[in-house]
Amino acid sequence: MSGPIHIRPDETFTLNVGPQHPATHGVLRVKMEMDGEYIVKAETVLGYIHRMHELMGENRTYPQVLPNLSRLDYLGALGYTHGHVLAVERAAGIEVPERAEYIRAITVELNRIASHLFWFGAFVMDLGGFTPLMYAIEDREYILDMLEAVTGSRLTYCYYRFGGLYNDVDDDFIAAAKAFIPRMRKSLKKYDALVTGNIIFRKRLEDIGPISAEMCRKYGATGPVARGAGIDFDVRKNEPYSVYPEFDFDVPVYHECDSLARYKVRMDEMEQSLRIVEQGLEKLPDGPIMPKKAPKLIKPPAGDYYQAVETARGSFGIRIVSDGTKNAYRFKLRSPTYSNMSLFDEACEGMMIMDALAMMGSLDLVIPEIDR
Amino acid sequence: MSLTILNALVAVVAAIAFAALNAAYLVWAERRGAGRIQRRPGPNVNGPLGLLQPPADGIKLMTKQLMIPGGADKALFMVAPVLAMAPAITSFVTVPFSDTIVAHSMNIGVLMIFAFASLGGMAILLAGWGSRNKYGVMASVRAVSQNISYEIPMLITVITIVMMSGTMNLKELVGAQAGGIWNWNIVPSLSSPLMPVSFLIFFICSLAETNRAPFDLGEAESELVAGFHTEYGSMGFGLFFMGEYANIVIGASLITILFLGGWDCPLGLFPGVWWFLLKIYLLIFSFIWIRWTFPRTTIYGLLNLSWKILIPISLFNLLLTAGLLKVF
Amino acid sequence: MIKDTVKQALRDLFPEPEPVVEAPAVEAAEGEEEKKPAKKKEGPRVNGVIERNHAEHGYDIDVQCDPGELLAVVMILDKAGFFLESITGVDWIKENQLESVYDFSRYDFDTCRVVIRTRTSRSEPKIPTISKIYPGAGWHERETHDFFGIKFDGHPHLVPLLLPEDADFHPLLKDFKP
Amino acid sequence: MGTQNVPSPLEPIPSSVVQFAAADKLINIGRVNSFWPLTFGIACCAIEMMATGCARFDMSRFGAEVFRPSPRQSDVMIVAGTITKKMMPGIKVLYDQMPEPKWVIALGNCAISGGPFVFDGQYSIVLGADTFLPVDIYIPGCPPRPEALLEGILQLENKVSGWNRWKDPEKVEKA
Repeated sequence: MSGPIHIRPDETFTLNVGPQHPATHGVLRVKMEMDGEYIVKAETVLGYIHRMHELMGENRTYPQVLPNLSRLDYLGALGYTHGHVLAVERAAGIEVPERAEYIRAITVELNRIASHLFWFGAFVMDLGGFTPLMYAIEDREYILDMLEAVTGSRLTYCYYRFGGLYNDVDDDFIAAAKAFIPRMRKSLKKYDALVTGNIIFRKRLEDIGPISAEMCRKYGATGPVARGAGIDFDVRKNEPYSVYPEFDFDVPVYHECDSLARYKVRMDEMEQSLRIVEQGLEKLPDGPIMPKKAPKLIKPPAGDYYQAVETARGSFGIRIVSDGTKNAYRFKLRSPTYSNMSLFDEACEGMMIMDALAMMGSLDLVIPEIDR
Repeated sequence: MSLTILNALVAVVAAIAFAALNAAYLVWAERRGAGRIQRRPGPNVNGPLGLLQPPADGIKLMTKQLMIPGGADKALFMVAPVLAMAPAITSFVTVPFSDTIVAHSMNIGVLMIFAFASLGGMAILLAGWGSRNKYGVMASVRAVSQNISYEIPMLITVITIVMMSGTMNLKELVGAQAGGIWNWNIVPSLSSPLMPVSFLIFFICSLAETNRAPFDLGEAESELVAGFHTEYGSMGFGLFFMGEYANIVIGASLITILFLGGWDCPLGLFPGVWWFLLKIYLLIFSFIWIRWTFPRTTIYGLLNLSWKILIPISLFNLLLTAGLLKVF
Repeated sequence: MIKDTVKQALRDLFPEPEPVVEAPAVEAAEGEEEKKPAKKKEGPRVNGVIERNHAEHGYDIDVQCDPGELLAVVMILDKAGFFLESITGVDWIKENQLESVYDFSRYDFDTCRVVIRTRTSRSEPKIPTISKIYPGAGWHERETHDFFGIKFDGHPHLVPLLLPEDADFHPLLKDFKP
Repeated sequence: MGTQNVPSPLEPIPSSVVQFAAADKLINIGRVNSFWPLTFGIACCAIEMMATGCARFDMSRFGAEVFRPSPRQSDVMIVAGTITKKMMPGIKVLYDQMPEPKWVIALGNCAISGGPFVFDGQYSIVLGADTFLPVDIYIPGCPPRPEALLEGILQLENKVSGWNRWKDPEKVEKA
């Protein structure tokens, strides 16, 4: 039911879904040309949280930039540090022991579940339901406790080192993770009953915010936004890296291209991540977590290297142009939300403001990752 | 003053005190209820069980600076909160808490309550328009269209009940339902088989009338910042808050009077005011419960629900009852 | 495989210089790779298509072209169904050149990452925009313009995206002083 | 917490003419028990602020869980995240729109001093909220734990009304 019945071009007013707005979950501003409730034209203004991580990548050595990556997207921070570490290992040719690879995969998947849970709570809060946010963040707190015991921080982790990990995983982490999986599956069923089965919720999302596969390709959208439009693209399967080929998990793809499809993709992904964590815990080999001759000073040979990683929001890429010194010559971060959000201006034309904000919630935005 | 004026004065002051006290402690009940539903304690530190929370909120709201935004229409801006609060409280005058406790039992009690209820919708329009804020205007336009489109099915169901019991005086309405649960209006009788359906329609409409979720489009927090009371600061916002809760109590008491037999006890033994209060608070808890479980509907979904579903059903029910009343 | 068809199509664009063909076999010995960059050091890279080993560099085909031919190359990739990953600017201050690197990738399972590099002079950098073919490039180009000052002529709305509206400085240039 | 040594309002401040009558004390305690924060998260600390508002750490015990989106109805502005030069005028406008009495909590290192993003080439962030806002409570951490935010709120309560909700454990042992 979207699309304007009649647009009177002369009687539009501009509405600022401004830097401070409950629905933008951060400081994103969308200047909307409105005709009543319908959006005639939208223009996104960014830069309100632009902290210039890329210049910091140039005037600091590789290990010094590690903490920056987790402040880029603080909901799924481990995925981003994983990308950075893999990129430098590929550039400098560092070997990573088997156990470290497995622990990295387990912690990245746990962090992906935590990020999807937070998105789920914030998304349903956008649509007016406040209670699922509390349940989702309650479950997320269990994951944060587990990860905090191992990494030391709740949100902005600095756990991976080039070639391995900061410290090893102890038994109560493994026990807690094993206990967490059945409890999480039970609450996933509860979310289905409470939210997915709810008719008001389905009516709010069915064929709202259609993003077609062609629009995804034209704007470079990846991750759940593309998988909700029928594109079977997941970097873990298309360009396998780390130990993901050893896990068998499938990539949920829905073809309806609307907000409900993107919602279902993320809910099924939580189940798949649980399967990965389960298999990871079973196959966890022992052994060292750092290579014997871990290079103290990392100086990748000249040339440029690209590494793509599947984070909770899409394919996050790092391009390191190195000139052989210990600082990167150019340190480019390809953030998935940047491309996912770039299609918002064209996608929300003619929609009502309620549907446009519901669609923005289904894009799962983290603003510092857009502005970098 | 003669006794009757004194009587009326005491009764009106008691009704207003009941409404104001209820409004304050319903805020506490809502936050505790929401806490219970969301697995968290809710305010429990200020006073035993957090009972001193509403006075704290009240003091804070009263002592904040009252801001009138530049360019706002001063008169409308000041009148709107008062207009939201006053009708809700004055309609307590005709609510019969028990056969003896009633401020002033008028013969046109039902008509008076609905006349004041429509004032509430206008107050929201004045608030949104007066505060000269884009979000406020959009929210008030939505809220007024919602109020109007949900008053119609509500009035049609009330007409069926008034037609059945033949009176508009609330006390006689309750009297007609006396004597146990099978006499209540909610139970389908020979002359009006569709009574539970009209109870449901009336319940949905009272939810929409008081701008409560899942129909809280007027105050859509996550889309239109804070809806029509975006520009309202301290006591302006406080009055809207109390007006909303007074409206909830009025809605709940109307449902109990029209459908659940007012102060009548389910087994017909010893009716009294406590049954009336028990039913009201059960209904209010269900309002709170609904608010914290359902997301918000869309504006077109809401209007379709009213125009395409509720109004046809309530009209059909009206005609059916009219026909059957002739027969039995 | 899509990689060969694309490589062939791109090669037709650069008929004149014999493209430096790196050992195409994937299991290129490590030594081979080491020797290769050493040789590339002396002369600036000639326009052409080089096939890279994915495990080593992270992409498969590396194209160098002039700003003029950029649109033609991007048209080939668009027809072949690639999507634009990102546009990166690099400031080669020693060679007094600004380079803009285009990353393309594919959605389906025979992945083939293509990198297109164009260089322009540092004094007045000018590169044609590709936002007519890939609307998503609009934001990437505005950001590269913010950080490097490369003017993408033909861009509908070349206004600072991440920097404040009135920003006139370009922070990622090597000679940038705040 | 970084509460400067502001003399507690209870001791008679020599320069102040007004002695705190009991009414003022009651009003302050009323204000203190219902801080309504402004929904204004900028970066990572906003996630910890929301976690504090949620089930496990529950700000609502202190009557502070009503996150009002509009500045008109909020008392405390919790600056949670990095303040960029582009965002600074926006924050100033939000602060001016809040009715008196209002307070500011600087949550996290970015709001206190620019945090991990301060380096010589930095052109885009403001070094701390106190360069343009009167900050009452500083809560260090990157991001600070939810308990730190709760302690910050309790310190703000003590600072505003001089009234302590619970006896200070150290003082109890000493006594």
